[in-house]
Amino acid sequence: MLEQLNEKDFGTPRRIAEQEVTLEIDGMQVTVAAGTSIMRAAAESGVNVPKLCATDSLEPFGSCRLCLVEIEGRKGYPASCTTQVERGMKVRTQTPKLQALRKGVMELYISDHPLDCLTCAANGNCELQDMAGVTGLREVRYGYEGENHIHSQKDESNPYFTYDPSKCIVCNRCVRACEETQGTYALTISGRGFESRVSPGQDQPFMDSECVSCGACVQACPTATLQEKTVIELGQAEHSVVTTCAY
Amino acid sequence: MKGSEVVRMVPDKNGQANEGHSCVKGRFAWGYATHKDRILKPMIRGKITDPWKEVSWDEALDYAAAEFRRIQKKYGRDSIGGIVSSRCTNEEGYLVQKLVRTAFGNNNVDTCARVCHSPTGYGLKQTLGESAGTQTFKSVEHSDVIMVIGANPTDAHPVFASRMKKRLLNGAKLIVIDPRHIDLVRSPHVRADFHLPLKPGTNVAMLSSIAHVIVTEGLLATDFIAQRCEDKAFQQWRDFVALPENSPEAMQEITGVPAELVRGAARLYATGGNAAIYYGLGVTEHAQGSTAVMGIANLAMATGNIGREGVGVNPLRGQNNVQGSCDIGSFPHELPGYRHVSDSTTRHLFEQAWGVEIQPEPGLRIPNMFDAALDGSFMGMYCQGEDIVQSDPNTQHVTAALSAMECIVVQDIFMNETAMYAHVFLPGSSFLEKDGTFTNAERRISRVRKVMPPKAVYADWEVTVLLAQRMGYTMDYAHPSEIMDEIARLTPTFHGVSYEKLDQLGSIQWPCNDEAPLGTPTMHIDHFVRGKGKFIITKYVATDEKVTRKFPLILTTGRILSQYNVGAQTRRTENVQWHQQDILEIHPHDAEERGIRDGGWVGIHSRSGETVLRAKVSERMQPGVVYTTFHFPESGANVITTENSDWATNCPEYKVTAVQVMPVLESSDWQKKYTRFSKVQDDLLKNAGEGTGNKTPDIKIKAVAKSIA
Amino acid sequence: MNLARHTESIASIISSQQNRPGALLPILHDIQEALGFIPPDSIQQIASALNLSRAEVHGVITFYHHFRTTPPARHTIEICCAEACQSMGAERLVEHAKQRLAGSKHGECEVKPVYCLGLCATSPALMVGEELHARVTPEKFDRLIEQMGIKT
Amino acid sequence: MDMHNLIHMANQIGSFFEAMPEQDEALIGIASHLQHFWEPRMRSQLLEYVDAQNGKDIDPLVLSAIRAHRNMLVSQKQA
Amino acid sequence: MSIKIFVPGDSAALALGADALAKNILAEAARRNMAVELVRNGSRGMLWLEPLVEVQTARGRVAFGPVSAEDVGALFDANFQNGGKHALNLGLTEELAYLKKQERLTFARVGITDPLSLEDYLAHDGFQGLRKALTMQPAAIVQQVTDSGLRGRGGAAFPTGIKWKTVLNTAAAQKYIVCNADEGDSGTFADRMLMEGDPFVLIEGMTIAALAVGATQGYIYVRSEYPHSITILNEAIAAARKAGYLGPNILNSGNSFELEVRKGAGAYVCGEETSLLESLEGKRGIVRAKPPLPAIAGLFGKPTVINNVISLASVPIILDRGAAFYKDYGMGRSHGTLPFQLAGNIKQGGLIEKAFGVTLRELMYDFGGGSASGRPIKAVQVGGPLGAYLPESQWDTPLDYEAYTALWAVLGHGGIVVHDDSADLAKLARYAMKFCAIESCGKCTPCRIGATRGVEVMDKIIAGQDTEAQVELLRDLCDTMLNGSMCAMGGMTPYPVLSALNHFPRDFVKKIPV
Repeated sequence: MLEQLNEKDFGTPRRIAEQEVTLEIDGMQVTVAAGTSIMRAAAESGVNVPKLCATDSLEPFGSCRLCLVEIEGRKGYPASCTTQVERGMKVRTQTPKLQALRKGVMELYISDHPLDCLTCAANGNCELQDMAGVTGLREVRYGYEGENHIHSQKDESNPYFTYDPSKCIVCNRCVRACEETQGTYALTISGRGFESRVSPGQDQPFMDSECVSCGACVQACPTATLQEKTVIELGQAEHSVVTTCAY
Repeated sequence: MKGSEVVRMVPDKNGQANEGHSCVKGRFAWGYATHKDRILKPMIRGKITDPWKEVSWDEALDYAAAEFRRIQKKYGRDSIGGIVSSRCTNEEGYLVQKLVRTAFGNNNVDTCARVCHSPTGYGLKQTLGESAGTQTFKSVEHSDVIMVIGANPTDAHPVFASRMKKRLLNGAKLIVIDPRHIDLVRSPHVRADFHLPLKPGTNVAMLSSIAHVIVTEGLLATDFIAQRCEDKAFQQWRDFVALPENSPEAMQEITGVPAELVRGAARLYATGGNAAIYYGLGVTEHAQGSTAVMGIANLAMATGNIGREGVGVNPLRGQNNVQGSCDIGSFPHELPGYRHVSDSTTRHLFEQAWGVEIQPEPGLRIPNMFDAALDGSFMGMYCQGEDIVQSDPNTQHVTAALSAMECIVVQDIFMNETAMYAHVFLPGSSFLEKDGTFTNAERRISRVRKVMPPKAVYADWEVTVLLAQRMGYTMDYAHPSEIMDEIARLTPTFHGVSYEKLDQLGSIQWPCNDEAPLGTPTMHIDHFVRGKGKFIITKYVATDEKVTRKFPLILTTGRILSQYNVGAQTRRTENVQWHQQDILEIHPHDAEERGIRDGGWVGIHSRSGETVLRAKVSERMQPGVVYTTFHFPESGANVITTENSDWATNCPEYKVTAVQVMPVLESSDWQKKYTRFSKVQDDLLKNAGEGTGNKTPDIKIKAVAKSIA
Repeated sequence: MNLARHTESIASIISSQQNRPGALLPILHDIQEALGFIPPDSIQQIASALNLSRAEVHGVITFYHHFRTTPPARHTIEICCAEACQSMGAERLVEHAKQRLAGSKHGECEVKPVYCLGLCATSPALMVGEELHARVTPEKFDRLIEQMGIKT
Repeated sequence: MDMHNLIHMANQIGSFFEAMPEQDEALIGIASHLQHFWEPRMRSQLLEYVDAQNGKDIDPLVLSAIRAHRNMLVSQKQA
Repeated sequence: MSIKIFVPGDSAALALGADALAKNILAEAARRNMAVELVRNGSRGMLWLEPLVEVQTARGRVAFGPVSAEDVGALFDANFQNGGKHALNLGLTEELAYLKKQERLTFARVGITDPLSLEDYLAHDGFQGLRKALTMQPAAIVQQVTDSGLRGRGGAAFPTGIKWKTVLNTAAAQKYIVCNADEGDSGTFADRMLMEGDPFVLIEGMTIAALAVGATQGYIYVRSEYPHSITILNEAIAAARKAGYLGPNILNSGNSFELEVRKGAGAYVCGEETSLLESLEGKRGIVRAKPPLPAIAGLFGKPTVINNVISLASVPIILDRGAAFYKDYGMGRSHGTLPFQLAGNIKQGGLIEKAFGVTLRELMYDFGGGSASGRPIKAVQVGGPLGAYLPESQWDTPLDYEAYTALWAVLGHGGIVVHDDSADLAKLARYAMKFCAIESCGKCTPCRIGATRGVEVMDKIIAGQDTEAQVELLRDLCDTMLNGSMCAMGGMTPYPVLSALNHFPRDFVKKIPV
């Protein structure tokens, strides 16, 4: 029973409820448990809404703004990760307007990201790269001379993984994984606005923080910001085997 | 994976035990599997002062078999035995016990679960009828009250600890019964509602006083008890715990915990909704380990907290496959499925399947093996994956016993401490190199899948098969799945288990059979496995290990997050960056009194021995109690621990040793001897030469009678 | 003030506040009020008291512009730079202030922008400590720093 | 085997069963525990000791159990 | 009989030397052996006249202003204490056109009473609303508020009654009333003036809200830039509690309500209600995703009424005089009054409480008297830093929520910042982006990165670099921010930027092809 290398990510955690809700997503009738997000409902019926900050192991956060959708009768463009399904809702996940918004967001992301995909350890296994592709981003009109984090210092203190703030997209997945999955609260965002950056402890190296090196943050990171040293050294895996931990 | 090279290890989102989470060990500390210290060639030597000789597999196995036969001929059939580690797979454990019961012809087989959770097996079997935890890990999501006794999940069971914390953050109440101020007592966003910092060795007193409150304050689940439990036993138990001597007030002096705290915790446990108990080695590794386990089961029955989600009695196990190694019959008194060897029906079933006669009386338990070795009646041992020298108590006693034996066969991936006393070394295979299954604390059987070929040619199970063959007993398996098929065929609780089904379902919680084809997440739902639940009277008996003027402190031992058990694996990874040595934690008051400073060397001595460690002055400790871990052989934590053990199972009393601690300037005599001995053994290993082909090496058959240490 | 005294006064602030729900901000305010800043060394102490991690406390401190982890200058002048004050020459005032204070010794006076003091109909405005000044002209500013005893 | 240790272990067992309200139950409990968990050579040695030393240092309850249920403790090989 | 002299204790007056003035008056009176009762009242809101001194005369209160400390001797010489003639004598306060033309409901007492005198408050109809509320069922209170048509005065204009009803209908062991006093919009000071000039009305409004929804704990979250408001509120709460208007047994009704002031720490975004709740909980002031609504899971996860100062302070009069009385003011769906705040480059800046429907032109000219500089007014930003810049063509539109929405503008919290013709709207647009960059909480991408890029794009536009493409990029960016941001911080920054661009294109470079 060999699993796929990358398991399907439904974006938000599964909800268990007796009540079921039927709604329409891109013209399809979809029935899911009450409390399910639009994103997950779509994913379960095979519609993948673009996303970066959402992952099904963590509660929705709503920060990346790639998963915006249109809901008939509702103003604006709600995030499909933080919006729950409602009976009879009519959702569109793919419209020219949404496409333009997502592309606009990606353009902003990439304007503050190193352009080293080909030499990056995450190459081929990077959600940011995937989303650039999905949104059809070809060009960053802001240029790369503006404010950025390219020269941020890399933290290699942890023996198993590196933290490269220059690649951080501030999706908070690592911070949330440390809180929700591991329960250690070793990570935070330091500063605010454009200065926001993931901080172990008090802007310290990982090894000086409260981190217990469980790897949940590395697992949650959609880019190469938090990356196993073995992957940097050996490259991305080619196949996978499911086994059982020997500890 | 990249070819047969591991690139990274990630927790499986669909893993039903961990649900996509891992700890630093599982996630990152797998480099030991390809560490340069791995020994990949079989080796033999005549006595332990001889250099090792690298030989062929054939030669090594022939030699081991011949030695075992020789010993049996000389000292009798019962003079040899086997020990299998709980780190090995179910299939490997099964084969080792089968080897002992068939080829060796006796019941002298034991597992390292002996020294950690054997009291769980005994205690739960007596009360509930099954030697296993009652719940699935997921069940904690439904708990309203969580009682943690003698366990430090954030260090020792971190993945489950995270799930428990998640529930705590969502509002469950927490009771911690532990001598130490462990992280769960207070850490970011977690705070125990009750922390009962009892004195080590007083679990039973504590449990009885909790029971006393429940009984005398009318908090019993009377309907549940009436329907589900043996009435007479209940009444006897009720009358016993209601005695004034069991009241928290009366027990206060023994446990050191204020009665009001105990009453509050008891009320919360009994009335706070779904209440679950999670316990660890802090319960079992005591002279009254089994009694405490029964006391826990009593509490659960008394409050009706058993048989549904969110409640139950949940042992947190010591190693990855402690549950499994017990399930598959590697205890000297039980055949697979916890069936006593005296039960003729079971015996006949296995005799038919195996084609041999099985001895109807229990074999030696690990500590008994040592005693018998020193007695001259136990002279040969096959030890798979277990490092008894480092992990078992009273090291001097253990090494003396090993030194007295004539043939010790160690099968391991590293030259471990036990192997230094061995005559035959058979290279082991890591979990990456073989197929098999592990069973965790929630009775969940999961597949171990081979990702690379065994580095030393054979997987461990194959070596056991080959050894059996040399001993004249044929085992015929093409794949570990066939071993599991045999276990399933012969064990009612495993009837429905197969690799095929494991592949389909991901994992299976036993019992899995016709009645429960998909396994059993929660046990004892409508009735107890033994029919009616049985309350058992648990009288507190103080351990012999008492503080005296000479030994005024109590040492209790445990683990730390980054290291695993004897550390053979984790010490060979970067995990040492978090924990480079074992240290002695001591309360500031005790340190001050002795002039001990943080980071200074301290000598610890008990009636067993003495060692030297660095001190860590810590308010996590209560005054009068010191703590250390046993991850590093040179620390010699078990030089200190005594051979005191659980009355029922001989599980060592690791958690209570009366000691004195004093600042010192140099390492202990034992450590000096150990260093010399290790150096000699290192040299003997470094100088390991090629064997002399088929010629039997010049081996003098002579017991090395003197203990090294 | 030495570290031991810091620790002591921080401890007493924490103990008087820690049982309030959401006590972190009040505690940080009180510490900053007492010491002029929040010493990074005190973060563990605050975190432990509130059952938080150091990271969380650090995250909160760095989020709010008001909090600082280094000792402040002897004087801090906060000049409003929002629109209403801009419409009445706040930018010129800031320029003037910077020029005037360029010669003052290091650590003597810091000029910080602030965004609205609620004195928008009497702009431009500034604040020194908790003292407000409105309709601040360059001349008025000069008189103010003179009164404050700032040598330029 | 170390007799001192065996006596200690036997007495430990005794102290558990001592709390049983009915003595018969305690005696059978002790004997049955020894039968189920002690390897025959341990039991034989204990029995020999009881015979030779008249059960010196052995808890009276344990001694009663051994004496009352001696047949359970005799190794089948010997029997 | 002693002479009663009023010297405002309001921050604006203080910032203009009111304390020194008060001191001088007392000293001068003492020197002249006159018995003087000095009252530190709130501000009347005629801020160009601050410090505005009033004296109680038989005819009524006579106003003098703006008075400086140096004027005191001359005033006494002129017998000002009896309304004597002096260049600064403005006549009877009540007769001043600026005040007379207003419809003061919420601000009825501000500037008149001693803010910290309960007797004074009671003498001016204080706690009448609360007394009525205590006789009513919670649902009836909520109904009154709903019927009054009161909408959130903080900017979002959400009907207050609906919010309250949700909280009332959400069962919970604990509920909260939170007052958003994080007034950070440039050009606004109504909350501050009310808290400093009539704190009891806010306390009363919050207590009524508590009765209406079953809350027992309230918090007033005040920005740290308002230290004086915090002091006054704390004193007022202590006085109210002592007199039994707050505490475990309000006016012996058996109802309990405790109130606490919490201080912000320099974060504009905490004016956004979910950020404010995070901040109150002691966390980073990061915007929360909605749902859940604060009314269902708000502070500490409990149902929470969160309203602006003015909304809550308008409740007592609604309860006292009835929903219909309040609803009669205003126009369309904008009922009641709004305290407009006239600020920036304006001759007569101040607070003007008027029913909805008044126009900008009326406010700026009839009340404000034109620009302070005397130059033509060029652009007016209404609704704070996230509000649109309005050109003259839009100044006659009645100020009403819907009418402004139709203009692609917002009323917000009623702040009006006037700029004369020296203003450069491109620079102001750049500032809008800059402000967003400074104050962004950093959670969502359009705001976190977009605002910084916005400043850079504006810099290029201002520098005349590739203007056409950069303007197109600016519009695209504004679209991303507008439609993609999580909250109003990023979502409304395009209002000032695009309104400036659309209405004042010339400021964005003469070379723009039109």
